[in-house]
Amino acid sequence: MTTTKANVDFSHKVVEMKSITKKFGDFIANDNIDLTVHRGEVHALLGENGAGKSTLMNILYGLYTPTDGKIFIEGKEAVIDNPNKAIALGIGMVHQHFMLVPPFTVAENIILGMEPMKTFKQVDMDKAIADVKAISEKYGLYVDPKARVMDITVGMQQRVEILKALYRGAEILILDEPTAVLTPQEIKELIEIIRNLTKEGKTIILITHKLKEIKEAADYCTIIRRGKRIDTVDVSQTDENQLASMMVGREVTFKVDKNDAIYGDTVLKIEDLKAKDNRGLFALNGLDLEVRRGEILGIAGVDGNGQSELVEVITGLKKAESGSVMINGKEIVNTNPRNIMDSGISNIPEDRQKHGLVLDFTVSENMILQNYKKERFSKNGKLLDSNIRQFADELINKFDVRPQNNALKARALSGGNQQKVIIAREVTNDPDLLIATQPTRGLDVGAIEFVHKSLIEQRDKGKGVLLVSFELDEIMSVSDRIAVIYEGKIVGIVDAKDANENQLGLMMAGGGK
Amino acid sequence: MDSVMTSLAILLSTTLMYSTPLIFTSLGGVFSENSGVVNIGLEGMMTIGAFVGATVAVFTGNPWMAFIGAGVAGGLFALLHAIASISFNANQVISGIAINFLAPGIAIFMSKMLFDGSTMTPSIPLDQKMPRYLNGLLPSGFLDTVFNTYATTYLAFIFVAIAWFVLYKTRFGLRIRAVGEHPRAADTLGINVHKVRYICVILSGVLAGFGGASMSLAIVSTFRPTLVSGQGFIALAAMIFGKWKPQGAMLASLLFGFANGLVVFLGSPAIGINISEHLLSMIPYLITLFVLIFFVGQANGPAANGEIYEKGER
Amino acid sequence: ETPAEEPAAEETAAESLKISMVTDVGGVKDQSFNQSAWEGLEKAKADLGIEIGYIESKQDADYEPNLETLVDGENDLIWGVGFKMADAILAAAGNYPEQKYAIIDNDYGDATPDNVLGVLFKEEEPSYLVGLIAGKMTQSNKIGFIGGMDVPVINRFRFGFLAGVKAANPDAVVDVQFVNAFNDPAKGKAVANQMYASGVDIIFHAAGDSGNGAIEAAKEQNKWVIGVDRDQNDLAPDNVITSAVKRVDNAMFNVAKELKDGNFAGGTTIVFGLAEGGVDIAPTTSKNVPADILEFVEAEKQKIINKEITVPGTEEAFNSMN
Amino acid sequence: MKKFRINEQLLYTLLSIILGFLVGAVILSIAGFNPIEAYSVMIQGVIGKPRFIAWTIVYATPLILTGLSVAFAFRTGLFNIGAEGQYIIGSMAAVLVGYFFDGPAIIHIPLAIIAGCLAGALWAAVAGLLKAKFGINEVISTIMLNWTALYLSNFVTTIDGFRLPNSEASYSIKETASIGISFLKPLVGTAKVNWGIVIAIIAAILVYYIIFKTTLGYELRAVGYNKHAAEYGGINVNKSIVISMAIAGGLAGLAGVTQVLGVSHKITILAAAEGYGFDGMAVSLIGANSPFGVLLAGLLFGGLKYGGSKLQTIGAPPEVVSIVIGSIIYFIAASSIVKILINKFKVKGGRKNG
Ligand SMILES: Nc1ncnc2c1ncn2[C@@H]1O[C@H](COP(=O)(O)OP(=O)(O)OP(=O)(O)O)[C@@H](O)[C@H]1O
Ligand SMILES: Nc1ncnc2c1ncn2[C@@H]1O[C@H](COP(=O)(O)OP(=O)(O)OP(=O)(O)O)[C@@H](O)[C@H]1O
Ligand SMILES: [Mg+2]
Ligand SMILES: [Mg+2]
Repeated sequence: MTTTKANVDFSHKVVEMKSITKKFGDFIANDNIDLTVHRGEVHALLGENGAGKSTLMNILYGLYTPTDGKIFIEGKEAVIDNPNKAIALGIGMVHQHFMLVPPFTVAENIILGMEPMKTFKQVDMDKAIADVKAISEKYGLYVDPKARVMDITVGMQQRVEILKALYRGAEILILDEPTAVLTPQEIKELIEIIRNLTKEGKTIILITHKLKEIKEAADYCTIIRRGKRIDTVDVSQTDENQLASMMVGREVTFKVDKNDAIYGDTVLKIEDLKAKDNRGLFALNGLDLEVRRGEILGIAGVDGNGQSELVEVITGLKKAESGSVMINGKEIVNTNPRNIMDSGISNIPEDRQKHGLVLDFTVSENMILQNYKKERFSKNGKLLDSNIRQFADELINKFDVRPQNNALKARALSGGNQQKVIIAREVTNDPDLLIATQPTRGLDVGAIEFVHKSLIEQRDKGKGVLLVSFELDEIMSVSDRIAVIYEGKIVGIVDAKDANENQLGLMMAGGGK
Repeated sequence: MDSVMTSLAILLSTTLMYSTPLIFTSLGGVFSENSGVVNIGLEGMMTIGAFVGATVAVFTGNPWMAFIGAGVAGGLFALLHAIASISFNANQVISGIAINFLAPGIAIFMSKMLFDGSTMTPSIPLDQKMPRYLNGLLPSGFLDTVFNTYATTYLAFIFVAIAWFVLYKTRFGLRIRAVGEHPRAADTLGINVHKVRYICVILSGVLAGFGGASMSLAIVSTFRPTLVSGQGFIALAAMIFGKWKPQGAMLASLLFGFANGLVVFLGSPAIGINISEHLLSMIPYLITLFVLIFFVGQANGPAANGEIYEKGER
Repeated sequence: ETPAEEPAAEETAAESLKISMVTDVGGVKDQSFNQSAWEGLEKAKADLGIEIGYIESKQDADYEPNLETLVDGENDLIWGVGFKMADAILAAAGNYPEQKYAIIDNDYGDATPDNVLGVLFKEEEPSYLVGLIAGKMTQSNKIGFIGGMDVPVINRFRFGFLAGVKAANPDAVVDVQFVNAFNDPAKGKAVANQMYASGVDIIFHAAGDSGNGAIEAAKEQNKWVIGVDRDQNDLAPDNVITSAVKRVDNAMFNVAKELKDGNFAGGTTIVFGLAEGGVDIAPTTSKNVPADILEFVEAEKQKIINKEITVPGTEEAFNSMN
Repeated sequence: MKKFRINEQLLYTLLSIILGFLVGAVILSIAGFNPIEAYSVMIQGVIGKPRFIAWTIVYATPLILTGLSVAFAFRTGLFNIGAEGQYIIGSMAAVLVGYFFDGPAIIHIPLAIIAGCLAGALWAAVAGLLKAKFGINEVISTIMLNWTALYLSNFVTTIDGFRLPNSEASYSIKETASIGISFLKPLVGTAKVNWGIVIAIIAAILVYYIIFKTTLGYELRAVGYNKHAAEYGGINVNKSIVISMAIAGGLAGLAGVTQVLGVSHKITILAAAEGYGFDGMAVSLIGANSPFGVLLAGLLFGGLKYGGSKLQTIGAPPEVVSIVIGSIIYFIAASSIVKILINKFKVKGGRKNG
């Protein structure tokens, strides 16, 4: 699987970043970092959440100006103080958070800033579309130039991002966590694309938290911890454990430790559930599912097969067309979120900033989001401030939320700590059923370990856990049973111990059992 | 039949009269908000435009110079709004409200200084008002009643076409919309977000200034403190109503103008509806609400509308 | 210009009188009512050497504090310009029994305090005269009346006018429409346009600033219009054929003069009609109105002055006239 | 930590106020007036006598309440441009009850207050409902409702039996509905002091309490900040929007109530909005949307309005007041301008702390 460094031209240093330091106020995000990348190389950047990877790349792309240090491109010193300069130097970047204008078409997004023109400064859309078609064929990145970005899948959007860079003639391509939101299939395709690009002589800098991908795609890997460069290693000479311990500074276990499940009563029972998606098409087509106490049921599937709708219907955010959802034998379908929560369901939502938190609330206010009416937190409509703060402090301690300050706005926390707040709250609700959707997206290995432990803890307490994830590895290592969802139906359920990747992959693609 | 045509003609001409300032000003709103800057200050910018327009006309006797002066004045106050909300990260709503206190205050203050304590500018003679290019060219009757109107009305419609062209056909328009939807994306592609926003906000002030001048130089011939009274807010509403699009803003302005025409029409003794004129006066506002409920519904503006954009922040 | 609270003013107060006024929400130079009042005071300053001052109101709630500010400014007489100030003046008069007040357009009747002078105008009389002119000059026999709001003062203009038209030309019809605002010239213009389009050839407006829109319409369409309150011919010299003038300035000047002579008629209400020179038609009327009509109007005016004709000022009076 | 932030905010506000007055001074000097003289006339005119202070409070009362209305809506993520209309409707309802109802003051006053407050609340709830049900932006709907309220009030004023014959006004409320305070007369003379200010202070405390100390306030704020998360948390978003608008409207209605029961005692036919709602926006912004900030800002604004009219005694245009207020808001909006100025000052003073 490991790449062979076949395309690397060691005589040709494309990017040299020397002693880069970047301070945000008093905070040092990058501390004296060196980075050298050769032509045709895939160079991975690895580090915990907040280690400073994106910052370093934003500097290379001219979005941030370094506090100190020098950059050489093709051996020449370059002052890159805005993206235009980066683009002119052949640098392209695919950002961690997509930089696409949703209502614009694919072609419009790609040409934006470098538009082909007609008279009267008109945009020549015909030429734009032709140009896009041409480069998309050249690199095998097929897209529909006329489709609106908001209507296409995340994987497609990823391609649009890459095409954007290529359209600008990028020779050096920075990919910041490109796989965080992709399905396994899409990830495979992306790695293929990366290989093709290096064959064309392009240079890739790849940021990812997934060690497996580094092993598969990268030639070299630079590890950053707390803003400092720890080391640069030849990927073929290291294994995942070494990478991980360099990154966090301690040993990390990948194996999820858990005992066998002790199955209890059925806690969630779904029968013949039908629901429409936002476009009015049926996303759930008569889905049946059962979750028992004491198990983690993983839902495996490619994004867009009804996972979001399933969770939304269970939690009451979406109305079902028909069917039944029972919790502990009680029908809850099409009631309201409050009633459903009170019936014993907790939910770790997919989009933590949109659904999970009120970013402008303090940590303690967020900790009581569904429970503010409980006796402990309010009396006759009056909030009991000191109880609330005390509760928040308990959770902050127990779940190791950092910094330990209940009065801080949730906005001020890092992504990983935001996720901890949500988990702390949902788990402490002591639900009969805990739903977790993509609970580790974008988190580093340390944080992932924590999340997985929390889920298993719930299971061991005799709760049912419903885990929805697009990452097959996660599903396979954490779940007890795995249900595969395809086109709004469960197409098969297997015991995790008997599951293998190929079989699941086949089922996820609609193939037989 | 004849009286029906007359009524219709009058209704149309009143519609055009009322719509003109709204079209200009709501177009201003379209530019500003498509670039992501909320402009509650349109009312103030209109007021200063109306005042400067009338004043320049009094001193120069040249309506076009007056009109341009009004645009410049509106643009200057928009520049204030831009400086605060783009360069200094001000809350755009607050900055706009500040403009709504400043601009009318300065207009009236200056009027008193220039015109011997009067809050009203002297009346401009007919031949120094905005020209009516079709005056005398049309046979009297329907055509004359409807189309023998001020150049500003025609200009307003021309501006709608230009605005549509700029926003949806040109490079600049693409960039405006990109900046309003996702400024950071635009920034990463080397588009100068602040520059685009400055241009759009200033443009919005210029257009609002034109809107004000189209009142003080065409509909009437003086500035007075109550001249604008709320039109800027109506234009803001028209822009939202028109879903942030030039053609939508125009249609909403026309609807509003038409509803106002209807009030005049229904109030005429010839119609003989015996309803309190106070109730009649509610019509435009109620019609707007009903149209919103039954035909328009939810309207979402540009995604980044109202958000501060700081380079190098996330 | 007129320091109200300076001690210097106090010293000279013995010899020189001081009169100030509170405007209604229009502002002092509104090219209308308030301005006319102020011109009266300016004349008093020029001719009688009286100190003058004013304070503008921005909203109804300002009247009382503004009147009080003038009390603090040691005025010999304080004017309230406009009937909207009636309650405020009454209250102030009770609070400051030593202070003299006067009010334009209000009559407290028997309840008039001794320190208050009411001033009323017979708006219906000049309206009658301009109605005569309109009745004589119309060619289409369709005449328009545009009122600001359906309120008593405006109805005095309206029914006086209707009576005049009827007297001069029983065949003429008068379209009446209200703008429903005194400060909406755009609507005034729209209403006027509509009237002209429907065949009306002369419009009389009693609509304050909204009426300026009617004058604008007349200018554009080259039709006739009749002004109100002051001689509005300057706004459209070829189109404003006459105006129903309310000489607020004369009234204020007269009262100032009386005050100076020690004849302040507190506790009463003075009514200014044609006979008293408090109302009239505009001097510029002769520019656009033929001499024979002017003669006729002059004759009628004398009849009113001689009380041979009583002009109706309300709907009831108008209806009972037949 | 938190305390420091509040102080910082206060510092910026105070500096903005000073800068606003400086701008006014520049304008006055350009126009040929001595700004020191002008401002001393204003200040004298506001605090020179107990009666002046009383008038300032009378002016401030409705502004505090409309300010609270706007601030409350802001806090819950809504922009209430409609305080103007809610004020009008509140006034109208209070006068209707004040005139038509017969009974002892102890019943009459509360009844009139509740009527006005409720009417304002219902009027605003319409905008809330339109937003919740049809997604109609409250900015548009409240603008439309403002004008509708104005004409509705005018219409009601002209109804036979309510309109004072031969006038543009309604009948006055009965004495039993008046909230005037007479026992202060020896101190404040003729100023129309009334219990409105007490109502405003109670309202400010209540608003503070509701927003920060109750589950209702928690819900409303959650919806204001992030309606999606609120919905996830089981909060009924649509209901919250309606309640929020209704409370804001009730406060603006209350502003109308205090004005008619305490000062004007009647409603009149209005040619245009009188600006209580729009001034309320300014008050809310100067007061940083905090209930107690609004209280102080209302007093400042009331003082500026009342003192500003006295500028005319030296012939200076009172529009300076609008310019001063506009500048203050401008500097508050662009507080980073003020921050830069502070830092310059600090560097000069050699007290720079990193
Ligand atoms: N604009 C900014 N202002 C202040 N601090 C910032 C800014 N951008 C980043 N930081 C801080 O710098 C540190 C590094 O952030 P960066 O985004 O580079 O992390 P990262 O390594 O990309 O993390 P992740 O894996 O979560 O994407 C973090 O602590 C972050 O909070
Ligand atoms: N075009 C505009 N001009 C001025 N202010 C606006 C405009 N649009 C919105 N606002 C203000 O911004 C706030 C947010 O607007 P909006 O009501 O569209 O948000 P939302 O309800 O969160 O969005 P949506 O329901 O569309 O998802 C409003 O409450 C209002 O204060
Ligand atoms: Mg991150
Ligand atoms: Mg990152």
